[in-house]
This record gives sequence, structure tokens and C-alpha cells, in this order.
Amino acid sequence: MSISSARLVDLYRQMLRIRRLQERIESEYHLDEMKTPVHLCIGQEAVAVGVCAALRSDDYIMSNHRGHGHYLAKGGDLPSLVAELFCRSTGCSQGRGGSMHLVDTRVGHLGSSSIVGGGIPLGTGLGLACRMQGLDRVSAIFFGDGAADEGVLYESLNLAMLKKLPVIYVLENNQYSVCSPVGARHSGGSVFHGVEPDRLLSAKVDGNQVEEVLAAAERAVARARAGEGPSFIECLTYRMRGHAGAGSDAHLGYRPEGEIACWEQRDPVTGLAERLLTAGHLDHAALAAMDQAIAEELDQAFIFAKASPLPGAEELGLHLFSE
Amino acid sequence: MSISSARLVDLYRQMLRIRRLQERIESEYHLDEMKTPVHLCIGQEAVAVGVCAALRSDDYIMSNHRGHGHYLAKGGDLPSLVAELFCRSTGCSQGRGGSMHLVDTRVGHLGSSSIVGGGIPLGTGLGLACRMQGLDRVSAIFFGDGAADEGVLYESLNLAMLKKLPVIYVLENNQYSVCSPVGARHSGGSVFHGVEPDRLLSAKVDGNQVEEVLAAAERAVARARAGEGPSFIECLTYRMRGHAGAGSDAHLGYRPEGEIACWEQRDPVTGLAERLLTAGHLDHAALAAMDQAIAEELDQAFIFAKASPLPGAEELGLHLFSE
Amino acid sequence: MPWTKIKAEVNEPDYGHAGEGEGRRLDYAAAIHEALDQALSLDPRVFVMGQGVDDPAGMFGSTRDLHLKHGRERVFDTPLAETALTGVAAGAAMGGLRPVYFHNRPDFLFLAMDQLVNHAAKWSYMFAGAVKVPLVLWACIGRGWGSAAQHSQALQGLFFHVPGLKLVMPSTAFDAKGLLMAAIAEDNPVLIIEHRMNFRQKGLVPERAYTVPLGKGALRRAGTDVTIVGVSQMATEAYLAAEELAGLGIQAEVLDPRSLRPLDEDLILSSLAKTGRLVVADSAWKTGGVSAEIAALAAEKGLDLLKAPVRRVCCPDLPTPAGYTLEQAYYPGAAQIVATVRELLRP
Amino acid sequence: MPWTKIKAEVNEPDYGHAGEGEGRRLDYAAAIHEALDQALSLDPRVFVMGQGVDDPAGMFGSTRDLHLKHGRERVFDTPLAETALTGVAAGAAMGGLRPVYFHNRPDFLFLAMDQLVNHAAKWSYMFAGAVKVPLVLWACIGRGWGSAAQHSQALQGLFFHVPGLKLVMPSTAFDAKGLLMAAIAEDNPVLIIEHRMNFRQKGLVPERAYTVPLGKGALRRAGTDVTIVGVSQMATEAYLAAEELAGLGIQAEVLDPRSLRPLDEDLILSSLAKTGRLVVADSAWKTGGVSAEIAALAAEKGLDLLKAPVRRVCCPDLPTPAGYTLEQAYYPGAAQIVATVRELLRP
Ligand SMILES: Cc1ncc(C[n+]2csc(CCOP(=O)(O)OP(=O)(O)O)c2C)c(N)n1
Ligand SMILES: Cc1ncc(C[n+]2csc(CCOP(=O)(O)OP(=O)(O)O)c2C)c(N)n1
Ligand SMILES: [Mg+2]
Ligand SMILES: [Mg+2]
Repeated sequence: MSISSARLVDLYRQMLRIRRLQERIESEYHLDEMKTPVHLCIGQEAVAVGVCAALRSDDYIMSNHRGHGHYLAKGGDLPSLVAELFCRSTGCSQGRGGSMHLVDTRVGHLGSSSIVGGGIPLGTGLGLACRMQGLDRVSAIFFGDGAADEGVLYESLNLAMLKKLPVIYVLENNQYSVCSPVGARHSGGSVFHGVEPDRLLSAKVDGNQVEEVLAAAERAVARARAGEGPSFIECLTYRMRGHAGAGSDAHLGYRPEGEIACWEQRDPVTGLAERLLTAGHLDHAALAAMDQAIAEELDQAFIFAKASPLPGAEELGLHLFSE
Repeated sequence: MSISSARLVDLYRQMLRIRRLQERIESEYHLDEMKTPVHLCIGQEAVAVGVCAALRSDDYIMSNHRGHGHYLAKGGDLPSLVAELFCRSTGCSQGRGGSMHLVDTRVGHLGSSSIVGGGIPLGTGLGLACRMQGLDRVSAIFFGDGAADEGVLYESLNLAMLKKLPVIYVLENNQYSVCSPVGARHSGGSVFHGVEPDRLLSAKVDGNQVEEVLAAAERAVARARAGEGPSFIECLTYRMRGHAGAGSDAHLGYRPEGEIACWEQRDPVTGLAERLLTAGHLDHAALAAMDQAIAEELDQAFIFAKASPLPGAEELGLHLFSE
Repeated sequence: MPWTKIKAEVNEPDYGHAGEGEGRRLDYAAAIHEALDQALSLDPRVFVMGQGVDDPAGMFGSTRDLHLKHGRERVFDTPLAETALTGVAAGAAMGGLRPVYFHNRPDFLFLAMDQLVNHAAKWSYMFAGAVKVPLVLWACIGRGWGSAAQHSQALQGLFFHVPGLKLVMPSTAFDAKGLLMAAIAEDNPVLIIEHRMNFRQKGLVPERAYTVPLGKGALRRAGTDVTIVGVSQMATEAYLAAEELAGLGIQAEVLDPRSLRPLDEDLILSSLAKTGRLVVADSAWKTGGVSAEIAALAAEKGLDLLKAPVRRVCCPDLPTPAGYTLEQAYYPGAAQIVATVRELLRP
Repeated sequence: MPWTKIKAEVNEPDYGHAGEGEGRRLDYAAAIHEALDQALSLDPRVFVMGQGVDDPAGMFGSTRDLHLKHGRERVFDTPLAETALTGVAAGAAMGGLRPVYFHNRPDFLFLAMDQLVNHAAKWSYMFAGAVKVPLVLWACIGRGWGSAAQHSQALQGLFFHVPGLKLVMPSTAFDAKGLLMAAIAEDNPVLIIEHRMNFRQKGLVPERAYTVPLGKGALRRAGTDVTIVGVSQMATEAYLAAEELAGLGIQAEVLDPRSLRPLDEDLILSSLAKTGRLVVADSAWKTGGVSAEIAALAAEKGLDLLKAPVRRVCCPDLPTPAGYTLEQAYYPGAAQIVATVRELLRP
């Protein structure tokens, strides 16, 4: 199945938008106005965009601490995200969640957990809810290679396979959990790739190639909607920045010499731009215009956020319970 | 590797001893003097005996709620076990543990958890302790198919594979967790059988054939002592009695018609007796003598237990902490 | 008597509460069963899950055969994977359903805590109410017959500390049904901790679907000399103690909070205003448990009312021993409450 | 200020404790680091594990580069698998080693609870002392900079309730080192909960290996008008409050329990005998927390001493919000303690 040029351009635009937001956060983070730990997803944009492009707006996603890309790719409201980073009342979580706890229920984004692996069973439960309500929705769960250490993945996958739930497990293998390389935590590749295909559709894709991610996600979605069960898609990718906060962490020395540079060559955003240019789907002027439009959108979002009110002490006790 | 006739006879004697103890408990349980929930292992004797026969006395085991067989096979003291069932001060846990919490540190039995799966990481930690202390001991962990549902198995196996720990994971697949058949809880066979052999030596054996269990355990032990890493041995077996308490639970109707009868044909104890008779390793007289000796040993153990003092209220607070 | 042989053999005390006389006398388990049955019938979003809910024992009878009536899609067994399954239930709740997840014993809830406390209990607050989590968790305290340290814990003291979680502990069949129906109707996570000893009782239970509001305690017996707050099964023990104390000329007022979170503080404080003395009886460990908070309530908001030190009757701060002689020394009951009250009132 | 930028910039208050003047002034993290370094040097059974212990941040500096000195076999990173790894640590302890397992934040301990509470804390009792579990777990409360609901919980109230577990919460560098060394020397499971705000401090720490006994609280400041018990970082806040109160003519006595389980009840009761007033300040939720037990202690064993109601200064019963304006409203500190004491002493 080949992707139309218009669609590819749109995927690119989405990835670029996520990238530019991360960069904008980086450039402003030192001002200490966003008083929330940010986990940037620079280098991983193709995973979020590729998966969400296969989803409908009423499908669910479950996100994690590194969730800006998931939120935007699923169609989450940009100004509300930025306002959340500034801890404003207009933030998507009204300043209660911060960067790690985004939500936009209008587009099926039901929240994110900053407990590593915590979202995996929740997203599985969303799949169960779809099934039990007779909806043909699917639930996609984003989690990292660190989360793949957690037993809750094993338990959740077992249930999803047992009940053939419409759940797509998206392992964003960016090869690190904080400073800990995947090889220091896993004895080898994921055991779930060894499961029989009729129980679990498993795939390993280049997570920096949005076309590959999308293709795998579309297969998974089709399978899920057909009631055939869950999928497990491992997207190999790379975190270009530090675990949290802004900027490179190359100076910390936990990554092998040259690794970052090597992955810069495989940048999902610039790589796709080149492919689009080469294929003639876009020219430099169109690229620049796109960048300009995104910059303006970001300007507006940041202006909105900074001008928004801060929640006051009197709001502290609200929402402990849904009434 | 063939097993000597003397050894096979000894394995048989051990299995018979476990069986007879279970039967003795069954016959007395209705008297309500053993005020502790018993989980009998009738039908599963070959697993405990086959695995422990491959172990040295200073190797560790970690047991579970269905642990009478593990305890005896590892060389645990019989009278102390029986006294524990009668909640006496002379019990192996001084009446604090009951049937589900046996211990005999002299023979490397460091306890048992009645939290399903709870012993799996503990036994893994024992393997780590062996490794770090430069001992060539191994740690064997007994757990059921219900425990295999728990994520702690995935987490523990990953660590053991990562660090090549001398741990043997013994899955006693008796096909039920209480009344719940394995097929209602697992989507299929264990995913760990799919792991590359250099990471994990995995085997499926007939858990009712002690020779098969022993052979697999010996391979696993050799591998562990050689520092080559963990093994995962699935022993297919069957629980002939109810989940807890005494007697058959056929009347409950959760097992398919004829299933119990079918497994009676595969009884590990009588099956082995027949093989020994056929091979001429034992004759009927020897069998009877063996049975008689065991009966006497059991008589003594029950007399000892019933004559032992009950712990008094003044002992209640002891042992909260090791001093 | 082995766990499995516990039968409803005694009538619960006649607390003479208004409006409840209308019911039939039901086993405690039957009351829970009826609540589930009615909730399943009335609300298609409700479902019941848990290891063994569809087995012949059916959670001590509470869920027995519900799968036959309501279908295996809505009443289903689960793998033994308490961590994930709690999250799955919470996720299903976020997705619009109303799961009731049976956990058998509270001891196993330790595996559920991350999903329950870090997730279900925080989701509403963390996302400013955007997503609600109408989740019911149920677990039943084991006791006796050598249940021992890992199968008999009364863990209300832990869950009681968690904001975002409602905590219910009934002691009568009427409340068991009504509180469960209220919990299922709640838009927030509710943990119901039952007590195995309650299942020995029969009580009057109306057939109709009704709810008992969370946060409203019950006055089980009026008195003037001392207030006894009994948590869960200790409410029954407190009542029995009060009857005995009456024979000694001591009029004890007995309160059953029924739900611990929210806690009916007014009920306790207004009783204290009458009696000036407080004994808190809990089926759990003493230090840092529910009994501590109720004692603290008195020290904070009722100090002027107190004529005597607060007393607590709880399990000692020890894991539960298996042996019955040790169990006997371990578990407090009516006798300990009587002794404590008498000591408190000794002139 | 982002988490990662917290530096030891202030000297902790000079409590003038005897014998401790000998030390050098060390960052709080350096004190912990020294304890680990010495324990690793002195006892071959000791090892350190945890997600990130060998990374450049090294648990806020507490474990930094220990793997280089003591080898990667004894100081090692772990998978993110808190449930099993806690059991692995406990199992290693049963096998004769002395693990120190760093958990970063208490929030993640929910995943460790089954192994910690159902297993490590019960093994000695359940097997009548046949097997001991000399296990140290360490976690550090996050606070501020939008840590939010899942990264800032102060969970002492939960672990405090568990028999078989010792619970330590230092507030000075001296104690952080001495209590950690005591915990490592213990034959039983000990949980140390640190507070991130303590890491802003420097204190006097002797170079020698020493232990601070578990169960002995510290008198941080003598006073006659009110006793303030400050748990963990709130001990420092209580001291600052007391200094301010002194300016208002109020002499507050400040106690730092240091270890919560065992709790130094005598210290609290004898102070109460002097002052007749009690304020408990805890960095955690109020309902059912440590503060409740300390208040209950007063109501039970110190009622005659009380001249005024007990007061508690705690976090409100809410998940922690991310936003700084909400955080400001959420966290109590010296100012709230001052206000509470003044209200209590208002004639
Ligand atoms: C249960 C749990 N343990 C530890 C942490 C601390 N922590 C936060 S993010 C993170 C790294 C997770 O790695 P991964 O899942 O690969 O996601 P990535 O950050 O690479 O996107 C860790 C260890 C946590 N939040 N939750
Ligand atoms: C964590 C946990 N969940 C549930 C239980 C209740 N329970 C006790 S034994 C048992 C069955 C376990 O099945 P399996 O592991 O196959 O062992 P088997 O009884 O078949 O030997 C269950 C569910 C428990 N003890 N621990
Ligand atoms: Mg990662
Ligand atoms: Mg089984």
C-alpha cells in the first residue's frame, strides 16, 4: 500500500509541528517559566505521527511522560498543551498535570501516566471497553523500552491476546531509560516477537521512517477492528536530547562516542523532507511556508499560554472526585 | 544419561512418601485438628522429586502454597512439617506459618510464599546471592500455571537472563488455578519457550515422569553451575484433588468429564511402580516393605506432632524482627 | 472451621433501624449477590470480573452463577495478574463502563496498588475532571483457620490514607447490598473491604434496589457512658460488647462508620459530646491505622469533650500467625472491648 | 528550579548537638554517599542496586561513581521492574547479602509493596526467625517544579502501618549518614524515605563510620510552650518556625523522630509533659497518616498532659498538583506551623 503524496506531506507537516514545538520549548525553558519537567520527543516524531495517522479521532490512545508528540499527533489542542506547560488554568489539565499529564478527551486522548508502564493496562482496559460496548474503536498505547521492563506489559499482553482485544502496543524503543541503555536492562530482544502471529501480530519497524510506522499501524488497526486481536509494534528510534529538560546531554558521557551524530543522519523529520523534495512532492518554498505557518501557530499558542490566568489557591481542592 | 536402578528406586520411595503423607493428611483432615488450609500435591510428586534430585543439599529452593512435596523432596524434616500442620511449637515454622509456609534452612529450603508468584523474585534473588558470593549453588523455584500469569515472572526471568543467574524456574503446570483452567487465563503456551536457547534453556517435560523431570533438571543445574544462565522447565502435570482441603472435587463440575480418570492412568507414583516392577528393579514384597516403613515414619511424625505443645499467647510477639 | 465451610448461621444483631424491617432475612453473601444481580440488570455498563467470580465457590457465594444469568462477557474470570487487571478495570471505567473487580483477599491488593493509587485515584484530579473512573474494587478479609500472614490482612489503614479513593466496610447484610449499589453508582473509585466473619450472618434485606450513601455512619445502639466506634466486623463485636456492658450497668453507644472515607466525623463527635469517652475497635493493626485517625479526630476536634483517654482495641502490630492458639491471642473481639471499656470507666 | 538543579546551598540549622561538632560540613548527598562508600568498604555483603545508581546523576549524587570504586558487580543498575527487583533484593538478603535498593521516588514503591510488605516484612515472623532479611530500601520524596501527582508523594503514612518494617526519615546530613549505616547494619528490612528538599542543605558530618540508632528521636530545640513534632523535612521547617515564634515570645520545643518505626514515644510524651501542647507537622497527607498516630498517642497516653487540642500541619488530602501556584497552596511549611501555634496559644 503506497501513501499518497498529499498524505505524506501532511504527515511531514505534523512531524515538523511536533519538532518545532519541542524546539520552542527548548529555547524558552531556561527562562524557568515552564515549571514542569519536560521530556522532549525530538527524534521520535515519526512514531507518534505514524501510529496516530492510522487511527480515527474516536480511537483511543494512552500516552506517557514523553507525550507531546502523541498528544499533537492524535489531534490534541496545541494552545491547551502549551498552557499546561505554563501551568495555567487554560491548560488541558488546568495546570494540575504539567507536561507529563496531558489529556484531550475530544480526540480520544484519555490521559498519560508518568509511572513508567502505568498506561499499558489502562490502554488495554480501553480496548476492553471498546469490545464490550460493541464499538469498532481501537486503543493504541505508547510506551518506552524502559516500560517494556515492567511485568505489567506481560500481564496486559496476555489478557489482550486471550480476549483478542483491539489494542495496539507501540514500543518506542529509543534505546535508553534515562541514562540506562536497553542492553543493561534487557537480556535481548523482546520475547513478544516470538509469539505466534495468530496470537499477536508483532512487527519491528524503523521508527524513524513514518511510512514504515504507518504501514505497520494500519495493519494493526485493521486486525483490531476485525476483532482479530492485539498487535505489538516495536519502533526503533532514538532520543536526541537529554532524558528530561532542554538541550543535549552528550556531555554526560553515557552514550557511546558518535552515537548521536549517527542518529542525526537518520533524523525522521529532515529525512522525510529530503524524500519529499526528491520525489517532488514539496519544494523548498512550500517547506518554508509550512515552517512559517507552524511558527505563527506556535507564537499564538505561547502568547495565549502566557496571557492565561494561573490557577488560584481556591481551586486547589477541585476535581478530587468527579461529581 | 540413564538413571541407575538404585537411584530410581530411591526417587520412587521419595514420591511414595510424599503421596502417603498427603493421603494421611486427607484421612485425618476431617477431624479439624489440622487447622490450616492444606493444598495437597497428589499427582504432582514427580515434579518436586525430579527437580530436587538434581540439587545438592546446599542449593536453594523457593516453594509455594502447594509445598509439601517440595519440602520433603529437598530433605525437609518430616515431623517438623506435620507438627506445623498441627500448629505446634515444634513445627518447622513454630506454628506461625501453617501448611503454606514451610521452611527448613538446613537443607536450603528458605521458605514459601502463599502469594501466588511471590516466591519467583525471591528465588531469583537467592540465585543472585549465590553468584555474588562466588558459590556454585543454584536456586530452583517452584510455581504454578496460575503464577505464570503474574508479571513478576517476566521481570524475574529478564533479570536472570540478563545476569545469567543460576536459577531454575520450574513451572508446575497442573492446568488449573483453583477452578480456573489454564486456557481461561493464558492465550496459549508460555512465551518463554520462544526465547533463544542461549538466553534461556527452556524445556517442556511430562511432569508425571520423574525420569524426564530429573533429566531436564540436571541439564538446567549443569548449565547454572557453569555460569551459563537460567532455565525454564515446564512440567505438565495434574492436580488430582481439590484446590485446597481434602478429597476430590469432581462434584464441583469445573473439570471436563473423564479428565480426572484420564490422569489417573498417568499417575506418577503408580506409573513408576509399574516401570520398576517391569524392569525388575523392585518386587511386590519390596514395595510393600517400603510402604510399611513409610507408614511407620508417618505414624511417628503424627504422634510427635500431636504430642507437641501448642504455642502460647506469650509467644505471640516473638520473631517480628530478627535480633 | 475451614474457610470454605463458613455458613451464614447467625442472625445479625437486631439494630432496630427504621425502614429496614421490610426486608427478607438473607445470608450476607446473598445480599451482595443481589446487589450485583440488580446492578447488572439495571445498568448495561456494569460488569463483574475477578479470579474465580465464575467458579463454583463464586467469591464465597457473592458472585455465584451470575455469569449464567448475565453472560460470560459481563461476568468473567481473569488471569492472576492483579497489577495489570486493576489497570484494565480502571481503563475500562475510563472508557465508559462500570467494572466491579473482585480481588478475594486484601493481601493481593498490594499488587494492585500502583494502578489503584497512582492511577485510578489520581486520574480525576490530575486531569481536572476530564476523565472519570467509576471503578469498584472488592476484597474480603480472611480470618482464622490458619489463614496466616499473607491471607488475613485487614488493610483498610493503608487505603484509608489515599486521597481520591472512597473506602467502604459494611457490617450488615443491609449495608453490604446498599453500599455496594452506591459504590457501583459512584463516578469515582471505591474500594469495598468485606470481612469474612460477616458471612456468618443473616440480615434483613429489602428486595428492591436501594443505596446506602457513602459517608453516613450508623448508630447501632444508643448509650451515654462511652462511645465505641467499631470498624467493619468490629462493629458487630462492639454491639455484642455493649449488650454485655449493659448487664454491668454501662450504657455504651455503638457507631458503625460503614464508610471510612468519607468518614462521618459528625456522628462520632456528636456521640462523644454525649458520652465523653471513646473506644475505637478495628479489625486491623493499631499503629497508623484507621483507629489512629479516629483517635486523632477526638484529640483535635473533641478534646474538650473527652473525660478519659481514648482507647483502641486492634490487632497487635504483628503479621497474623497461622496457629489457632496464636490466632486466639491475636484477634480482639467483644471480650477485649468489654475489658477496655470497664478499665476506662473504673472509678 | 528544576529537580536536577537542586544544590546544597544552605547550612542546616545549628542544632548544637553534642559530639557532632567534630564533623566536616558536607552536602546532604555527600553524607549519604559516604555512608554507602564506608558500608561497601567495611562489609563485603553490602551491595547497591537501583535504576540509575550508576548513572551520571547517581541518585541526586548519593551513589555517584560508587560503581567505579566498588565495581559494577556491587553497584549496579537494574531494569525498571520494581516488583520483581524488590523481591530479588529481599531474596539476596535471605541468601546472606545486604542489599541497598534505591528506588528514586516513593511513588514507585507501590510496585514494590507486595514484595516489601507481603514478603520481606513478614519472613522473619512467618518462619519464626529461621530466615532474616537485612534489606534496605531507599526512596526520595520529590517536591516542586511540577513533580505532580505521580512524582511527589510522601508515602510514610502507608509504610508506617506495616509491622515488620522499620521506617527511617532523616532531616540532617549527620542523621542521613548515621541512620543509613544503622539501617545497613540491621538484620531486618528498613525503608528510608528521604526528602528532596533535604538535599539543599549542608551539615556537619564526622568522617568516621558511625550509626544513629533507629528508634531514638532528637530534640532539636528546647521549649516550654508547645511541642512541635516535625517529620522528615518538616523537622527543619518546625525549627525555622520555632525560631520565628521565639521572636514572638513563644518557646517551642522541636522534636525530630528521625525514625518513625520504631517511634520514640517517650521523647514525645516527656516533651508534652513539659509543654502541654502538640503540633504535628508532616510532609504527607493528613488523614490516616503518621500525624494521626502521633495525635492518637497524645489522646491515649498523654491526655492528662494536654492543655489544648492537638493540631496537625500536613498536606491537604489531595494528589499533588503540578502547577506552581497550586503547589504553593498545597505544601505547608514554617509559616503554616507558626500560624497554627499562634492560633493554639491565642489566649
Ligand atoms: C515505575 C517507574 N519507575 C521509574 C520511573 C522514573 N523514570 C521516569 S521516565 C524513566 C525512563 C523510562 O524509559 P522509557 O520507558 O524507555 O521511556 P523514555 O524516557 O525513553 O521515553 C524513568 C526510569 C518512573 N517514572 N516510573
Ligand atoms: C497474588 C495472589 N492472587 C490470588 C491468590 C489466591 N490463590 C491462592 S492459590 C491460587 C491458585 C494458584 O494456581 P497455581 O499457581 O497454578 O498453583 P496451584 O494451586 O495450581 O498449585 C490462587 C488463585 C493468591 N494466593 N495470591
Ligand atoms: Mg526509552
Ligand atoms: Mg495450577
